[in-house]
Amino acid sequence: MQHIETLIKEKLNSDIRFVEGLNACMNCGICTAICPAAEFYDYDPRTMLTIVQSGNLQKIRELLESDTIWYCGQCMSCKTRCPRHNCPGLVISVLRKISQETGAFTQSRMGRQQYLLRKGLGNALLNIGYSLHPSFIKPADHPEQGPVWQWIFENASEIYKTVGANLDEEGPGVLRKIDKEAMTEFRAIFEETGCLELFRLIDQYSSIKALELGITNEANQPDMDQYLHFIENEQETSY
Amino acid sequence: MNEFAHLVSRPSRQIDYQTFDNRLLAYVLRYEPSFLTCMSCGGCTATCSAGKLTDFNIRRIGLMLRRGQTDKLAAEIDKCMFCGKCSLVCPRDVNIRNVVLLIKKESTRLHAENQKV
Amino acid sequence: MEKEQKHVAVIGAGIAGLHTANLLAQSGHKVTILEKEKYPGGHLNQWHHLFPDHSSPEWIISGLLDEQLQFDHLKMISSTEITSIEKNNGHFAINAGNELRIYADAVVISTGFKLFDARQKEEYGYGLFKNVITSADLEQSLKSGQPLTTASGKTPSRVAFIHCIGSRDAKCGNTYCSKVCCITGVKQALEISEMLPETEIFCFYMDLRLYGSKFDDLYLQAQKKHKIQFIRGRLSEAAETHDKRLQIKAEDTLSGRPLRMEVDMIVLLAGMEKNEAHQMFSSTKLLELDEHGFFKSKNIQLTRNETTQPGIFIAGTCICPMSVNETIENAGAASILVNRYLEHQQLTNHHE
Amino acid sequence: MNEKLFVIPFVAGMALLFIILIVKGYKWISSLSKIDRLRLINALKSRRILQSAKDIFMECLIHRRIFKKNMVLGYMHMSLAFGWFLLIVVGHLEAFVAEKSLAVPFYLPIFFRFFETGKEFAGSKIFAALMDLLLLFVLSGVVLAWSKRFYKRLFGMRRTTRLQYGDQIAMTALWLIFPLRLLAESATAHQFNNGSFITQTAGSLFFNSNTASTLALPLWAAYSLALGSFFVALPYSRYMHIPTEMLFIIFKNAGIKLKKRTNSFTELAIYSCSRCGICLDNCQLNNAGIKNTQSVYVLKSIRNKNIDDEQLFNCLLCGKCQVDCPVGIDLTSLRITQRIESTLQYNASYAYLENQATTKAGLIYFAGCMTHLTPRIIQSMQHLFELAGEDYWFLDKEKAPCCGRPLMLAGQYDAAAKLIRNNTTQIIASGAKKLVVSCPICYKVFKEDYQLPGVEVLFHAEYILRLMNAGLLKTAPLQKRIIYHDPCELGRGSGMYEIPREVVKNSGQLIRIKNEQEHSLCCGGSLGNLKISQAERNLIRDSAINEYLSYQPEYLVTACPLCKKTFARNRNMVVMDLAELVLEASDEFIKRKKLKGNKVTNIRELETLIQS
Repeated sequence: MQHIETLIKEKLNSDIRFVEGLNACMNCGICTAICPAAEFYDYDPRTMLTIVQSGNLQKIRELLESDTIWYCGQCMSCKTRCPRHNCPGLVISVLRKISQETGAFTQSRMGRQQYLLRKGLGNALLNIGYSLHPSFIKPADHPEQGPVWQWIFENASEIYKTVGANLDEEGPGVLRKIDKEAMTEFRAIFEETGCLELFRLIDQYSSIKALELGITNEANQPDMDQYLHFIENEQETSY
Repeated sequence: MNEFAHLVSRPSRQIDYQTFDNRLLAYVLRYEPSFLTCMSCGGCTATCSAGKLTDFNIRRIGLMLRRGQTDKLAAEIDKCMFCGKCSLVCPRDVNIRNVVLLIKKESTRLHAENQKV
Repeated sequence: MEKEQKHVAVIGAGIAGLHTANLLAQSGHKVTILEKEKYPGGHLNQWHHLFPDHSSPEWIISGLLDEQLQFDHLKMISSTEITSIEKNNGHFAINAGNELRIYADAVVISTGFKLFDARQKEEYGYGLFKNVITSADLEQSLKSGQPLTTASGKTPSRVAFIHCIGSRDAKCGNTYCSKVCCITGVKQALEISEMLPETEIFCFYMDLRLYGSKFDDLYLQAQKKHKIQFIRGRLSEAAETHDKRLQIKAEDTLSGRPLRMEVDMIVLLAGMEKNEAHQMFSSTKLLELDEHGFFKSKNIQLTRNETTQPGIFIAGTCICPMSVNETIENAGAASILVNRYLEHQQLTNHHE
Repeated sequence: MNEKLFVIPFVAGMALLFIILIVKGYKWISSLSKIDRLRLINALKSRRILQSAKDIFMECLIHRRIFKKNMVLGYMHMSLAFGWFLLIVVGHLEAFVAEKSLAVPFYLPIFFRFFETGKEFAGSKIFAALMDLLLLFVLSGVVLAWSKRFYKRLFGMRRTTRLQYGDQIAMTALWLIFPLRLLAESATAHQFNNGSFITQTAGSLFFNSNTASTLALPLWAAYSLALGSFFVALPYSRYMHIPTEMLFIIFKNAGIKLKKRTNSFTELAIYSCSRCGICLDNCQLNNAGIKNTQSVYVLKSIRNKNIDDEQLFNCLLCGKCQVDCPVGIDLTSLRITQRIESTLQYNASYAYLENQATTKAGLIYFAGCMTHLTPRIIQSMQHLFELAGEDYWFLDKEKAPCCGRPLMLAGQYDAAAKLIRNNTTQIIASGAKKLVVSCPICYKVFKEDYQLPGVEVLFHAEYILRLMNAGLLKTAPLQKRIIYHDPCELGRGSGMYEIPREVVKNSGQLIRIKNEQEHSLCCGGSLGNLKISQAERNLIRDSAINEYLSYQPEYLVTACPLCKKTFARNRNMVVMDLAELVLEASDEFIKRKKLKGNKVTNIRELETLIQS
């Protein structure tokens, strides 16, 4: 326990976003006033910054294990308003990263969804170079898109052509197929910047959580498909 | 039709002074004008005997009252034990015990009134 | 027309009294300063450093006293307490101890303030728990040059400053703001932090009233450089633990949660109160007092230093709480009004 | 026309009054609880009925309690009540003797002179003289009653009650009855020479033969009308207290008490209030300019069913009003009952109170909520327990529910009961034999409303005195002039006056003052009042402080954290709790011993020194 808190302290202080993002907050609350997330969620950037500023590692740890840090939309509206040049949005980015690195994210519902994102968006990026692709929006899964989408989906190559896109084809243009060379370079960036390591950590901590929750297969190994299903359907307790 | 999570509208957390329910506040201020002078220092909450046993926060109750967030007040105020320590530490001499009594009384009446409607 | 030399009595040899006296002497008036203590300087003698520049108060006092030396017609009588003042034909007769009687054409009262007696707030344990001290006690300790320790001689690992003790508190009868305590707390917190960098420091405040020039810089510095934490909430009570630490309870009003903390030392930022001397002037109906017991100005906007009694002037913290630089400014303003009064008197006398 | 018909107003009024009284009396008795009815029956059968008769005679006729308060006021009430009573009794005797029969029409003795014109009978002169004397006695009361409206101070009162319509009618009728009787009898006396020294003289003074014969009947009719009006107005006026008080005394002597909920005894108590207004002057709210919430007004409002919270809750519940109440109504309990009734709809459940951990100990110290704001008291108590070598558990050191008394004072009885249940469980589970409290507010509720079998509830003064008597605590009286302030909940509330004074006497120079014991002042801080503003509280506090300062004390010692906190702001005398005083006196003892050459550093060493 003590170890994790020391680790959090080290990680916080060595991250440039934290050093730049928190410049002695005086609790004026302008960040909360502008924050779009604060209007709807039990989330308040001012309070969050006060906790981080207090240096109380136990409280910071609770923050890392809570839903709170995942409500931020990273719009950075806060940055432009703070009278002390703070940026709660940046501080949150650091907290999120530490939460991922320490596995704290698996302790909250919103945090656990990191696995969902890593599997969905993360894998898509690594495989085709797009986080989101029209082919992902299967009409069966998205009835809310209605019959028009069904028609677009079935006649994709022709319809995208009419709006000037270059869907899944070689050469330039919107929605083009990313070529092999670019993909190699792209993966190298992910490797170098530590994103892949982060993916690996998310996978690892999520399997531990699955085990902890008893989501396992016959061989007593974590059943990650079932875990995905579980976190997809986890309900928000109340708002 | 299926229900889609992202289509469910979420109530805003914003305090909306346009749709302000001031009935309870007006009643409290009529009979206990000293409540006007509260500056939310939190001395009352810090000293509160009930606050040591549960999450009762008398300062916040006052604030909720002044912001028209009255729906949960009646249930919250029931945690008060009336010991009077709060009135004894208040730097603005707010008669807090009477504020509590007035909230209890009027919210009971308002509740009964709403039931009738 | 030759100017007749007028005599001004200045009551109280704090910085307000000394500065007014010097300026009046410079204008050519005969000046007598009456001081009840043995030495001049008043409260400043007890202060270690002044805000916002951490300068030493000693040079202010010694500077003012050095200046005195150039005026033969200025004298100071110390260890003398005033017993009464009477007004006769526009002149004043001042009776002091030792059967001393002084006649003056004008009187300047600069009797200063009294520090709030923190024992009145029993729940904070001053005078009961050894590690509860006031800002004045801390200032003395800092002045001594000794490292700050708890009563048992240990280095405090955590210190809490409590704002608004005896100010803005109807429960002790003082509903006004003493104005300088917030910045005093910030200044002292910085000084402790510089002396003991490992010590955690918390300030519990109701509102931070850092009104003066460069005061907010100290606040920023305290937060940024010294990691001093400011918690918005009023302390309800302090209790001593078995190992003589202090447990304090407050509400962190910004997060809306009750807060409990053990500290090694509590510093109560005691406010300024009316001096008991004020009663003597008001009981004889010579002067009026305001609702807080300070001297009432003739006009709060225009003539802050004139009392309701022509010929009697006020300077410094006997009017209201002030910082050192404000007191000096105020003393200057007082001397101008006294000059104007005496000149006018001269003219009317001449015409008669 | 039969001239006898003039008695009709009297007869009708009397009949109406009797019907009302019988109906009311039946209602009050029949709606008593079963156990109270048994009490009443037992009391009627036992000697207690004699006690009641004596009390009724002493209080309803002689007005002993009012005499104690003020002689003139007492005489006024006695002359009216006892004088009228004697007029009726002697009048009846006179009629019986004159008619030589007990079967006389019941109006006859009332209008005797009208009917018996000039008939001589055994002792007729003596009767006439006696009746005149009694009439004079009553009239003197009427004159005083008139003058009381203008010269209140003669009667030791600063304020009297305001009147209602019913009161005004009844009072006017009452004031007219006896002067009219005098005039009617004088007129008849002038005609028939059947009067005595007063009526005969007045007759020749006011009438000639002409006017006497024409005015006699109208005057007798007016007298009858005045009587009838009084009887009709009586149930709707404060004079209802006359019949009610008798029943109230019988009920009270039967051991019937006010309950937490309103019952017929409550109503009886309310109707027994004569609105004499004696309670008004005792009330310290006067010092704060609060003039309409005193007991007499609250009782009136309850009776008129127009009581509101602003009136009901604006009372310190200090109990000063009931000390001098001539009827002996338990005004504080009555007001609390009314508060309970008015807040029934909103009592809290305290669902958050769960089983807290208990500690096994021989003695429990319960400081109470307020005491946490006066840490000197806590420190002193802890010191005392250490001195006594107690194995104690400081129950509310960190956190604990309130004792329940403040809720009780606010009328939240059901809510208080929940706290009481919770605390009882904890105390019993600890196995403690003693419970020591240093707050009178807690003390009262622990004593009265907790069921703690096997646990002795002690107020700290009692506990300290025991330590002193057992030689465990040695003090040397300080050379200080000390006033002891009786806290309301301890003094009038729990009847403890002498024990704390004994403790003070062992620790310093106790000054006796005028307003002490049951007449002691309230500090103004009382939790009983939920409506009073702090500024008004300060006025009450300051007037008390000024009174104390006039005795030039050095210490003001009290035994209540709330009183201490309330008085603490004065800067002219030291305010302290009994426990603090005792410790100072104990230090003084050690200091004096040291001066005699013994090297003592703490009291334990001192003990061994003394023993050896």
